[in-house]
Amino acid sequence: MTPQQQANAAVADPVCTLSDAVNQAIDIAMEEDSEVFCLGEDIEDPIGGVMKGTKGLSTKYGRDRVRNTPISEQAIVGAAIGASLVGMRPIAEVMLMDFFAVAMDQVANHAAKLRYMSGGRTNVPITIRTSVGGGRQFGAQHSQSLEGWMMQTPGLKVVMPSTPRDAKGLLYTCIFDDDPCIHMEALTLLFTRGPVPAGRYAIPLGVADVKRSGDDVTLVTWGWQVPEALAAAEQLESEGISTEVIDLRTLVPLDIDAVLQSAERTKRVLIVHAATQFAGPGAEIAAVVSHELFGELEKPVERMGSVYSPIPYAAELETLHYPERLRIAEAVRRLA
Amino acid sequence: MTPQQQANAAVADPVCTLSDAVNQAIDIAMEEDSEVFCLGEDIEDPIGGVMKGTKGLSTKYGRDRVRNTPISEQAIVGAAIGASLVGMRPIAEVMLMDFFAVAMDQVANHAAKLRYMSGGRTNVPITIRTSVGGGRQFGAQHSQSLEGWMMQTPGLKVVMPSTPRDAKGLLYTCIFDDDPCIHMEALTLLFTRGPVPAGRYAIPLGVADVKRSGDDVTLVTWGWQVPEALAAAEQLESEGISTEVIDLRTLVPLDIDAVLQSAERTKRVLIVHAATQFAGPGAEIAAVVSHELFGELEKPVERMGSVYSPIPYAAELETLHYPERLRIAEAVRRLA
Amino acid sequence: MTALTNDAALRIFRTMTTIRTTENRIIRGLNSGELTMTFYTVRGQEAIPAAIGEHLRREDYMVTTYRGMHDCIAKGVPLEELLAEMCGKSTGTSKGKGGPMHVSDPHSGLMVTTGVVGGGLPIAVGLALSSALRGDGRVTVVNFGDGATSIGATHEAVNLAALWQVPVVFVCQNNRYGEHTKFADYTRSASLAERFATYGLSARAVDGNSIEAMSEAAEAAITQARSGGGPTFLECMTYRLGGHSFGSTTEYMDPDELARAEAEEPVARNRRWLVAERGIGEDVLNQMEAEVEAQVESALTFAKNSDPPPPEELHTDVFSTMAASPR
Amino acid sequence: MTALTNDAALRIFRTMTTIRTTENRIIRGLNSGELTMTFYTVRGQEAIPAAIGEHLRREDYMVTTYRGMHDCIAKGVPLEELLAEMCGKSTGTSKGKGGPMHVSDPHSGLMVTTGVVGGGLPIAVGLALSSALRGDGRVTVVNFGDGATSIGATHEAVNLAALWQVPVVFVCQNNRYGEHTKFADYTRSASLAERFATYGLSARAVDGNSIEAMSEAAEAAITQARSGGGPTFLECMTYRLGGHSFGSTTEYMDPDELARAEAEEPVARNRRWLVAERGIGEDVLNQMEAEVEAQVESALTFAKNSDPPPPEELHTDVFSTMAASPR
Ligand SMILES: Cc1ncc(C[n+]2csc(CCOP(=O)(O)OP(=O)(O)O)c2C)c(N)n1
Ligand SMILES: Cc1ncc(C[n+]2csc(CCOP(=O)(O)OP(=O)(O)O)c2C)c(N)n1
Ligand SMILES: [Mg+2]
Ligand SMILES: [Mg+2]
Repeated sequence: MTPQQQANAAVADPVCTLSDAVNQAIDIAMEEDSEVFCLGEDIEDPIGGVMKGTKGLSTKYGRDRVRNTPISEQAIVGAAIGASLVGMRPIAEVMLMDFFAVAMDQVANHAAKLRYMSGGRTNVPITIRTSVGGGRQFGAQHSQSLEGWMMQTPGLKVVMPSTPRDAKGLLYTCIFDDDPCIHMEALTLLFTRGPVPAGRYAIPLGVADVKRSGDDVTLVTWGWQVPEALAAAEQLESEGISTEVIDLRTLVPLDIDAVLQSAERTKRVLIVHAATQFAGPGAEIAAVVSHELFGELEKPVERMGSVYSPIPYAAELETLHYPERLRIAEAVRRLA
Repeated sequence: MTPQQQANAAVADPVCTLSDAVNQAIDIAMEEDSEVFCLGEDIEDPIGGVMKGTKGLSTKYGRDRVRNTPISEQAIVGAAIGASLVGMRPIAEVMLMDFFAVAMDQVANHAAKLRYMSGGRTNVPITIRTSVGGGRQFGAQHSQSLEGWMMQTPGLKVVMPSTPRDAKGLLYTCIFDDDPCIHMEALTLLFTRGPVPAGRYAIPLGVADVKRSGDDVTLVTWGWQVPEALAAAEQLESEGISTEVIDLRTLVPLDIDAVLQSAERTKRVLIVHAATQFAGPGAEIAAVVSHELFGELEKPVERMGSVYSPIPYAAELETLHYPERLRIAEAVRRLA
Repeated sequence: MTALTNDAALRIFRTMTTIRTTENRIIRGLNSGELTMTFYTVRGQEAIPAAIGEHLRREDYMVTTYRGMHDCIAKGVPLEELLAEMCGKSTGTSKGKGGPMHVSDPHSGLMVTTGVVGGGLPIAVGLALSSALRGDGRVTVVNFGDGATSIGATHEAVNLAALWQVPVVFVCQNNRYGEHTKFADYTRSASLAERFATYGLSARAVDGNSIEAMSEAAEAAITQARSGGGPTFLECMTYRLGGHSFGSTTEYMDPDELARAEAEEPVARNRRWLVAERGIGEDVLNQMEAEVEAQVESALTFAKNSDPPPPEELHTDVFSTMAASPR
Repeated sequence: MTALTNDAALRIFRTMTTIRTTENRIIRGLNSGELTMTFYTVRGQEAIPAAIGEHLRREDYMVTTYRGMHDCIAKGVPLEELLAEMCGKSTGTSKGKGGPMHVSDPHSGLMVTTGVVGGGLPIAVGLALSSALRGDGRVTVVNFGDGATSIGATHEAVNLAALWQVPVVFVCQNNRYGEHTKFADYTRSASLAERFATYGLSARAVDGNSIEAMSEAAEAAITQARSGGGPTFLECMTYRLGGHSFGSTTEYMDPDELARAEAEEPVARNRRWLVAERGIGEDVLNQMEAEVEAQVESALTFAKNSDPPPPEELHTDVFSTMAASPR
């Protein structure tokens, strides 16, 4: 769907949470293709996943196709890889993205590389769903946004929706994509509601979405920073600053063209993300924009990622750790 | 030592391999402080480490202080962390950097965070030594340069020497540093020889070294790309292009001031590294240089990292995968 | 092995009472909205660390998990600092920067609390290794759940500890669940003690809800470790008397089994035992309980009245000497 | 269980001969400078995959490691393509992009070769799971070394396979060494079969150098898996008759033990057995050996004469449809 179509559809679409939207995408995919199955910790009913992504699905499709695992992330991801090598379409759940650290060998050394290492004789059509903490006082080991590790690992597709609608369409695409996809679901967004078209639809990977049009400054972001950016833009509008908010939606493939087109117009770019700013995803975007629009920008490209530190627990510090609407607005003002 | 002192010293210094230099640093540290010990796979004599980093040391200091482990990277790094929490100074060896993927939980969720998570009550003065493949036809799982993962993990210091002299001084500093240090030892450099001062000396972390002075282009690099860059610079000199080669030596702390100072002069910057270019370490450097020297550069900052793909085995492809002297020289020519 | 004296049994029971009272008080605060934090119940598991604590020295090391409030209390982390940390206050063990899942207090030997399942075991082996190398006679105890036995780190650590014969005690608090999954639904192993015995270390199952049994097992394991006899794996049989964390459901738990476990819950059960088998007077227990109640209340007041960490704290403790920025 | 026929024994021995001949030819090429590659000896371990291969079907799956040339040959990876891959040629199984450590050939069921110790086991459980879900009756065999039992992934995978009862056979090729470290120097476990039995799956140790014993054990495990009887852990006792990889030393190996193992090396030993116990004529064996010799030479010639991959191949096979660049 184009943004316009989406906007039109939104009026009529039923409203649900991002978690429900995820659930719908899985449900539709499982209904459509008996080779789709889910595995992960506590994903069976009655829990249906600690974030409810698979709620009801083990009851509907049976415990063969929605199966609990031991606490064994290496085995979870590895088993998904194995089944996918012969054409199945496993959806693995890693409860929180921080626990990718336990499974990085399967993710980076196997899932990402097996197509290349086999000269294309095999491929790994898995989807790994994972919750991304942050903003909930979960502390240093349950709040990390690790898309940067994934981006630096050639062979992985990296997806992070910011709305229920995007989540459903992107996850559906991931499930039937022939490459390993990491689907990051932000905890702060999982239970926010939004319009979601009924039935089956797919949103292509690698296509950014302009969540708000504007002329003065281009604000590039994704995931749970999108609502923060939109809130900042809203505030700035009243001050006469027009901000374009681009939601990248997928980090790999990266829709840099969308960013460049907007930046050519506004000549001012701010990149905002929850991942660590230093050596983070924004650095790539800033480097490319600075390179491609050399001599054409009014101001240097600005970045606002999270502070260079582990994530603090106390709410008073955590608020300062991640970008948030007030500081985002200030940064835009400095640019405009 | 300043570069000048180093240059002076070089005349008289005995020559040895980078692996020998590593060995000397460990030997001196163990001699000096009984709380320094080593653990890792096959590090005891008669092997003394598959790259000989600990050769002779189990014989000299006993198998208590230079101890073999099972093939258990999580346990190796974890055990090092534990002993370091109470003030010991463990040197853990992870045979190849690719295997960090197996131990990332201990590295990123524990070593990097325990100081912060404990509000400074504990710290993790470990050194993890690891070999970095590349350029040796070791294939996709034995050739990765993963400093980018480390840089994106707040709390880790990241070191990659390019000469025997630097290796000895930097590793010595790592061992006695109060934070977790990753010491990356490039396979292609391990058995190249260079002058190494006898006895004890330390090179501070976070201080780049100008390996060759020049006026036209600033070439920023580290690790096994340094000799490639120097070879390119040598060739370019004969063509009348003067290249300054900055060896960062440590990625965290990052001596961005050294880069900026040189770039202010040359107004042309090329960053070269063996890690993947996309979202790689060079992106951070490019983003900062573009930001800080906005409007002052003659040309956009250029990056040359490895190709976005797993690492191919065939020599014919591997040569094209990583930057090398000829393509580096071409890139400098385009900039100059 | 020394027989368990009444004094020792009472000390253990007092620790259990402190743990239970603290938990009850926190739950009350969470229910009323007075407090907000992630809280992992330790109800039903009090006897395990209480008995272990009795046989540890202050300088011994302990490692635990998110579900570790009982372990922290038993190891002697000051209640004020513990509660302040759980509330995210600057007076907490980590100045409020760690939170309930990351309590560290080297002063009392509580070295690490980790939120990653299995993450603590390799670290504990390293702590024990330091004691072996230094010959300092300390013992390391590492606590973890039954579910943690499925993860790789656990196996690597146990194998390494057995190989090196370092003074560590692996305390598996088998509360029969990993989050929402029952033991039999994540492994076909009949017994964890049996499984881990095959690594070549002492391993046994013990009634983790009995002061007497736990104390005996803990003393044996700790004494063995301290005297150079090598590590032990203790499978401490217990039961998680509530949902995984505060606010989570229990619908997946067998209600009959839960009711039976509740009827045999360790605080009441061991209180009955102290009275019936050890001849401890009700008055003694009542007075102790009142003292504990007051202590807990005062500690919580301290925590509540403390300030949150100041903004500067965001950037400190990343590295030893540098500012937080890596450049 | 069917008795091992002479025909079957001869087929197994022919596979062993192919493996040995290929290795000898490679070593000759490496020594003379005719070839360059990283090479992990399989000398001494030939009987294990040869016997297993006899009981597998083409459509069954196999996973192996860097030390997996014997497994690849036994599973039926065409020798030409295998050698071409090891030489980095475009005619190789991976067009020369994988190399000796990353041979994949789904046509013959050789699904993954990994260079990460333990990395293959979880993947094998997933392959077996696909068969359980699809009911396709296939069996997955995963090969790994004794040293790999120390790493976390191995334990996670075995536990999961036992829990799910998927049709997988874990083939631990216990050649007594992990790189330069002896079995007893990395674990106190007395027996790996014993250790892994505690996960609730069939587990046994077998003489991996005997065609007869290996064939019996392989058939039992594969039949059990195929008929829904669940996974098996086979500890195949063997001996690595050389250094870890081509060019590495053996100074840390006990020379007497090595000499004894060499005297009982499986190709000569099983050849003697075929002649003495099975009445196979020397002429039959000699002719077979000559045939194999010719085959190997011709496959190597094919590999040597093939072209390296063209530069475009650098960028293909990263993703399904996109160019290599992520943007
Ligand atoms: C590596 C990892 N995977 C998953 C989780 C999420 N998680 C938190 S607690 C828990 C259950 C642990 O069960 P058990 O080890 O029995 O400990 P208990 O909670 O019962 O004390 C899980 C799966 C985690 N913290 N770490
Ligand atoms: C995770 C990991 N750690 C270390 C290595 C380096 N390494 C390669 S082979 C090997 C020894 C493996 O021993 P074993 O499992 O017995 O297999 P074998 O080589 O004897 O067949 C080691 C340590 C590796 N490849 N992967
Ligand atoms: Mg439990
Ligand atoms: Mg071996």
